[in-house]
Amino acid sequence: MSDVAARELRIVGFLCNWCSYGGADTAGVSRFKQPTDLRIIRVPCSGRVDPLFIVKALLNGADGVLVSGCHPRDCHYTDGNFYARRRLEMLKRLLPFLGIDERRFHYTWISASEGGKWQQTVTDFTKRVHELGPLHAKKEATP
Amino acid sequence: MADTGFVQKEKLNDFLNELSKDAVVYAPCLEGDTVIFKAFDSGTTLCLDRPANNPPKLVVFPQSETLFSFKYKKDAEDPRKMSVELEANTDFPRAIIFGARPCDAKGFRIYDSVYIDTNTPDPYYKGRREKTMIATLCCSAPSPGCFCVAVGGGPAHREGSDVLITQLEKGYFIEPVTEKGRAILNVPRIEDGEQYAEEAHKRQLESHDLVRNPFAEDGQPKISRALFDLDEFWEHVVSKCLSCGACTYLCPTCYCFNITDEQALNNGERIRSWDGCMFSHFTLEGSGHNPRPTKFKRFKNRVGHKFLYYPEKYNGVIACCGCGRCIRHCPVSVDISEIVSYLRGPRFEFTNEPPESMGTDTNSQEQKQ
Amino acid sequence: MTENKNPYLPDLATVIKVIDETPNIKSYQVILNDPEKMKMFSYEPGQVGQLSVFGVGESTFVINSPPTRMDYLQFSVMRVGEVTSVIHELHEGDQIGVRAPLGNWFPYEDMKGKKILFIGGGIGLAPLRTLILFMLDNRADYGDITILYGSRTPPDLCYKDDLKEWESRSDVSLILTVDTEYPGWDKRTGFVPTVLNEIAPSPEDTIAITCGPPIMIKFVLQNLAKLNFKDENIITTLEARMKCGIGICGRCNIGSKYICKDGPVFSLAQLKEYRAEI
Amino acid sequence: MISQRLREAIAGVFSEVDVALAYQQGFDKLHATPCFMTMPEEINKLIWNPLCVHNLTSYLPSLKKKKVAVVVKGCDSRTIVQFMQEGLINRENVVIIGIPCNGVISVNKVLHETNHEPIEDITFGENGEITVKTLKGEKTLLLSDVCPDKCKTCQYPTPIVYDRLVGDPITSDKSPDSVYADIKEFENKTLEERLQYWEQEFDRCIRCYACRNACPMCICQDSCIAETRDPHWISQRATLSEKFMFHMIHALHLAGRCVECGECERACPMGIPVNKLKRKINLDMKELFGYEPGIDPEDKPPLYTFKVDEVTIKEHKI
Repeated sequence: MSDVAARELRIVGFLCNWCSYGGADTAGVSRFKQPTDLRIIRVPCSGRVDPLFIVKALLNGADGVLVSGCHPRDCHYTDGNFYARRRLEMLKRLLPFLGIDERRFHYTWISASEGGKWQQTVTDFTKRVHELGPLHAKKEATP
Repeated sequence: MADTGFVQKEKLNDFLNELSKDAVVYAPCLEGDTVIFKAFDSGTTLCLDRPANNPPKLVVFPQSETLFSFKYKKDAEDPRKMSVELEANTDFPRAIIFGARPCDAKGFRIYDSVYIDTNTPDPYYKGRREKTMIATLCCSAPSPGCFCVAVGGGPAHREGSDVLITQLEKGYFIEPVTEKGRAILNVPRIEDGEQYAEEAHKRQLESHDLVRNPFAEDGQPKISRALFDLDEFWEHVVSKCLSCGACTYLCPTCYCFNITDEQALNNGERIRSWDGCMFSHFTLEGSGHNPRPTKFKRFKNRVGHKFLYYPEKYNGVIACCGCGRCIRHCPVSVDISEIVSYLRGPRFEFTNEPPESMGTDTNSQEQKQ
Repeated sequence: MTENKNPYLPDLATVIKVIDETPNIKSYQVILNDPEKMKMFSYEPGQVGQLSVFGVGESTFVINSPPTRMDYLQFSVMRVGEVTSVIHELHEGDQIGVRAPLGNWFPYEDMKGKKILFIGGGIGLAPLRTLILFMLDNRADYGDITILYGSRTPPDLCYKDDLKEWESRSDVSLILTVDTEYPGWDKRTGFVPTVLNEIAPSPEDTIAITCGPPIMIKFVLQNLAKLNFKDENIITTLEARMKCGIGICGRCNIGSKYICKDGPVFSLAQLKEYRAEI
Repeated sequence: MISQRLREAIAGVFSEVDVALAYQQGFDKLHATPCFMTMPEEINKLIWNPLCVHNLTSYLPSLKKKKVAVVVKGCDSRTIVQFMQEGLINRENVVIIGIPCNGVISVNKVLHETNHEPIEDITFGENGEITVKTLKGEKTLLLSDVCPDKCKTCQYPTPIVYDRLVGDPITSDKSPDSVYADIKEFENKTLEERLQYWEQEFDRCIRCYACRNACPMCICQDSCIAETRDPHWISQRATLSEKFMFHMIHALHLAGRCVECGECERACPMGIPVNKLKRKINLDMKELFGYEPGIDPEDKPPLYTFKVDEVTIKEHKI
C-alpha cells in the first residue's frame, strides 16, 4: 500500500518512545494511509540517537533516515531532545560534506497526539527519498 | 629463448597491460603524494621512484579475507533445530607483484617458513603465494630509515623474488630468478636483454654501500639477553610509542592476524584480518587478564619476535627485512634499528647521548625570533 | 590433523549433553557429525580444541574426557567473555564447530611408575580430569595418586560426580578444600597453596601437576619449591588468548614458544628456560 | 638562542617534575622526535627548531598520575585548555613551558619539494628560509611553503596557557577568515565529487589507528568502539564502508572537541586528510554556537550542553 508508485526503498526511522512512537501509533490506530518504506526503531528518547546511528544506517544500505522526538520543552527526560537537536543539526550539516545529500536525513518533533503530522511527515519524507532514488544504486550492497 | 629481457621506458605501461591480461598486476601507484600497491589499470599512475608506503604483502596476505562462510538452516521437521553448512574457497586468481623492492620480496620468505613450511600449511596464504609472481625492482638509492644490508638483505638482493628488474637509462632490464619468473620473458613487448646485462649488473652493486648499517660495530644485530629482559630498558626507549599499528601494518614481515565472525540473519563469514602486537586488545583475554598490558611489554615482544624468537625457530633468520617503513612512517619516529643497536649491551647508559652523526641543534637551526 | 586439511575449517559437531557444573561453569559433551571422523578421532590427554559458535567466534578448551572413553568429547566452559557467554546458551542438539586436537599433552609415558600429585583450583581441574581419568583407566601403570582440589565455595567445585567417585576409591587420595567456612561444609578450608603446605607431600619420585587461576599457580609453584620438588617434576598448563591454534597468529607466545602449538603443557623447568612470567 | 633558554627553563623546573617532555633529533636530519627526560643529564639532548612538529600534550592523559613538564607551541596549548575543560588532566601536575612559534615544517611537504630524495642536511635561516641538502644538491625553501596547513592560518602562535614562556610573545598576522577557507572551497565541489573524494581517500586506510592514537582528544584509546565486539559497531573487514565508518566514529567523537592540532593527519602513513572532517565540524560549531575548542578553560564543548531556544537552528521542512 505504498503511496509512492515505485520499488520500496529502505528508510530507517528512530522514534522516541514517549512522543513520536505514540504519534505513529495514533496514525496507525486512526487508519491513516502511510507509505511502507519506513522501518521504525523505537528508542527511549531522541537524545539516545547517536549521530553515528544515522551514519551507520546510511553507509550500510539505508536510503534515508528519519529521527523524531518530543517537541522541545516536552521531553520526557526534560532535556534529551535539546541535546539531540544540536547533534542532529551538526550531522545535517556534515552529511553533504561527505557527499551524501542532506535531504536523505530529516529530524523533526512529533507528539503522541499528532497522528496527522506523523502521516504527513512520513509521506513527504518517503516521497523525497524516492525523488533522490537509492543511495547505493551504483555500489554493491554491503554484506 | 633469451635468458634476460628488456623493456623500453616508454613501453612500460604497455608491458604492464600485457601482463594484466592473464593476472592481476599489483604495482606501486601514486595517489596524491602517497605511493601504494594496488591493482594496476589504465587509470593508475605508476610510481617506481621510491618504495611504496605500504608493502605488497596485501597481495598474498590481504588485510581481510574470508576463511569460510557459514549458513544456518532451519530443520524442516523441527524448526527449533538448526543445521550449519560451511564453505571455504582456497582457489585464487593469478597475480603479479610488479615493482616490489628486494626487502619486500624477502619479507615473503619470512612468511613462507611460518605459513607453508609447517605440518599445518595455511591454504589461503599458500594458495595465493603459489599463484603470485614477484617481480622486484632493485633499489638505486636507499630511502630514509632503510637498513636492509644490516639484516642480510641488499638493494639487489634476490631472495623471495621470481624476477629481478634493474632500472637503466633507457628502460628496465629483466632477469628471471626462479623457474616461475622465466614466464615473464614470454610476454609481448619484451626484447632480448643481453646487451644490457653488463650495465645492469654493475648498477645493481652501486647502491649497496650507500645503505646505512646501524649495527656497524658488529655488522649484524646482536642482542644482550640481560638487557633485553630489563624492563627499565624498554620503559626508557619506547615511552614515546603511541601503541598504534602503523609499524606492524606497514611491515613486510609482520604476519599476525585476528579471526572474527560476522553474521547477518542466518548467513555469515569467518574472517581473518591483520592484527598487530602493538595493540592492547591483541592479547587481552576474555577474563580481562592481559599478559602484555603495557606498550613496553608489547614493544619488547615485537623486537623480540623479529630479532630473537623468529631466529631461534628458523635457523637464525632475522624476521626484519630492513625496509625502514616502521621508522619512516612512525608518527613519533620510533627507530627499531636504534633500539636493536642499543640492545648490543651488555649495559645501556640511560643517559646516552644520541650518536654523533645524529647531531643536536646548532645556531643555524634555531627558530627565527 | 592431516597434512592437506584446511586447518581453519572446523568439523561440525552436535552437543549431546549439557551438564551444569557450577553457577558459571557448564560441561558440554559433543560428537562430530561425521561418524567416520568421530570413529577415527584420536588425541592425547591434555590436548585442546577450539569450539566454534558460528557467528560469534571460537574459544579454546581442553578436551577433559580421556582418550580411553571415546563415546563423546567433553569440554568445560566458564562464562567469561563473548564466546563463552553464547556457549552457555547452547542446548542439546545444537550445532557447533570443533577444531581438535591441538597442542601438546601431558608426558604420561614419563610418569609411569611414579607417584602423581594433582593440584587443581576451580575450572583448573578440567585438564587434570583428563589425565586423572586416563590414569585411573590405566591404574596399574602409576604409583600413588593424590588429588588436592579447591574452589571458592562448595557449589564452585566442578565434576561433583567424579569427586564422589574418587573419594570412594581406595587407590586415590582426594583432598578437597574451599576458601572459607561454608554452611554444611565439613572438609578442609583454606587456599589450595596453604593446604598444600599442610599436607606437605614428599617430592620423592613424585610428579606434581597443577592447574588453576594464575594467582593460585604462582603460590603453588612457590610452595612446591619449598617442598623441594624439582622444576622438571612440576608440570602446569598455560592459557592465553588464542585464535589460529596452529602457532601462526602471534598472540599466545612466550618468547619463541606458542602456547597453542608448543603448549599448553609445560614443565616449570621449561617455563623458566623460556622466561615465562608467571 | 631558544634551545639554550628552553634547556634552562626545563632545568629550572626539573626538580619539581617526574618527567619532562620535549624534542630531540630523530632518526635523520628531517625528523625530530619526542623525548621523555627523567635525568638532568638528558636535557642536553633537547632541540628546538621547526622540526618539532609533534603535539607533546598527547601524552599527558596517560601520565595523569605523574608530575610532568611539557614543551608546548601555541597550537599545542589549545589541547591543554581542552583537557582542562574536560577534566582530563590535573593542571597542578603539569608545568607548561610555552614557546611562541612561527610555524613548523611538514615533513611530507619538504619531501615533496625534494622529490622524496633523502635529506642529507637541513638548516633554518633567520627569515623562514630553509636550506635542504640532498644527494642531488641544495635547495632553498620557504617555511611558509612547506609548513602544515594549520600554520598558514595560525591564530595562536603564542601559547594560550603556560607557566613559563620561552621567547617573546608573537601576535598572529593571519586573517581569521582564512582559517576555514579550504573547507569552504571544498564545499564548492558537487556532492558526487565529494563522495568520490572521500571514497578514494578512505579506501587507502589500513586501520592502523595511528590517527586515533596520535590524537590527544581520543581518550578512549584501548576501549575504542572501532575494535570492541560489544558494542559491535564495525567489523574487521577491510571494506570501504567499514573504513568510512571508522573515520566517522573518529570525527563525530571529536565533534566540538577537536583542537585542530593536525596530529591525526600528520600521523597517517597513507596520506589521508583525516583532519578535514573534524575541521568541517569545527566550522559548523563556530557558526552555530560561536564556539572554538581549546580557547577558554571555563567553556563547555557545545554538544555537551544546549540552549532552550536555539536561535541558530531553524526547524527543517521537508
